[in-house]
Amino acid sequence: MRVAVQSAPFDVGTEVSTFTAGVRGAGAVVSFTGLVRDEAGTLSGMEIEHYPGMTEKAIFGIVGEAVSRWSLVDALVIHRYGKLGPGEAIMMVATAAPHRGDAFAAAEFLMDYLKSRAPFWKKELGAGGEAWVAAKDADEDALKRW
Amino acid sequence: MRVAVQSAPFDVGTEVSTFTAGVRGAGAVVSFTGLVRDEAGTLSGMEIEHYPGMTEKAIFGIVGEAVSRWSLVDALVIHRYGKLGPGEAIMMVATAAPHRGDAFAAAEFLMDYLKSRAPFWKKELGAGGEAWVAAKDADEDALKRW
Amino acid sequence: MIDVLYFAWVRERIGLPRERLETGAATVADLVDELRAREERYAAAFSDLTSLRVALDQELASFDAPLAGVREVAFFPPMTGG
Amino acid sequence: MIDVLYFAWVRERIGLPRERLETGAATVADLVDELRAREERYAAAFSDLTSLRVALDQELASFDAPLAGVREVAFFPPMTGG
Repeated sequence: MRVAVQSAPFDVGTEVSTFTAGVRGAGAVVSFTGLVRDEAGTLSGMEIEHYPGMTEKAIFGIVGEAVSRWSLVDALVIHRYGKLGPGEAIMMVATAAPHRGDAFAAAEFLMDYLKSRAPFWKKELGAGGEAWVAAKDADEDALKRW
Repeated sequence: MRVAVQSAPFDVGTEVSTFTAGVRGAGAVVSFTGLVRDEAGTLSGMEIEHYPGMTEKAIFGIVGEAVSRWSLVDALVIHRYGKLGPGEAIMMVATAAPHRGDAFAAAEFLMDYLKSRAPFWKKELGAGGEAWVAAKDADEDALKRW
Repeated sequence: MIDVLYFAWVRERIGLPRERLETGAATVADLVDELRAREERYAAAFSDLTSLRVALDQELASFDAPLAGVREVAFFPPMTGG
Repeated sequence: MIDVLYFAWVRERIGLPRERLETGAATVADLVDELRAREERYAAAFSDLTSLRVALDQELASFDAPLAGVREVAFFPPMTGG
């Protein structure tokens, strides 16, 4: 299991490649990557604030919960903070399991919890100024299915 | 949209990287990779037979269905045939969408349909001989949720 | 004339991947009956239709589908891709 | 003495990321009342508690949680990670 909270960019392909190469006994690997959407050129970037210390703790807790619920061979979470440009990867999760059902469910679970329970706050930077991204009721509701 | 049915190995990291770099307007990229499980060293490999012509047609049909059901920016399917060693990637799908729900749902849908509706047949090669992999009822049942 | 294709263990049991046949069969089921009557290996391959699938011109079909106008019939076990 | 941290628009509204306070507050809600009474910018930041979350020693908590033994309190809007 690996959790990285970093300001440095990461290469999604390299991470997926390294993760996949390391999972002995897995039949299924799922990855999710969250990107800064390029809203028809209106967004000049994003700034992500986080709560050092609590962030790592919260993510380890979420990953531990996933490992206890599903039959996982491995799991990976990388999440950036600081300034990001349009199209850049904000974060990724990867899960490896003997069968696809577990890999998919664990990846979706991790994403739903990272959205609403890991202490990150996104601010959109645009031509018209900057604005904190509001939490969506749908994201909070997504937690209820687990 | 890209569909590749090939005997040549492919590099998961490179494919995810290229796919992710090309998806303008997406906020979410999901990838799934199916690997030859290394069953505690008992499996010497796998041989995959397919139905040339129908395979491509079936996969394009499945991808078309996914595109009509979810808001996708792009989708990719790569599936190998022929002989594969333990740990090798059998196939992958990738989906890109503005939001994560669509990317996850479309990737799971593609996987469920590829499992039971694309004309591939797996044979496990082991120390004790070879055996065709039997279709699972669970895989047929998985289609009912869509 | 119709092309008949066999895949996976159906191919192995019958002993060939494809053949060209002259048939007057009206439906897939009629064609299966003709094949079963030919030789023991066909009877063995087609002994349990619930474990078989059929495609007509590369589209999945049912065993009661008509063969009129069809150029290619394929028989195979349930698919195991992914 | 307790460390109080602010994040995102709470930090911006109050104008500082953290401060060290002497407080006799028994619960988070009591501490919020103390802060609101200090200055207008605090009153503004804490005007609607339903739009705020609180963590005690880096664990999410509720506003009626006791502060006994707590070293670090953090106030922030609902999280928007992922």
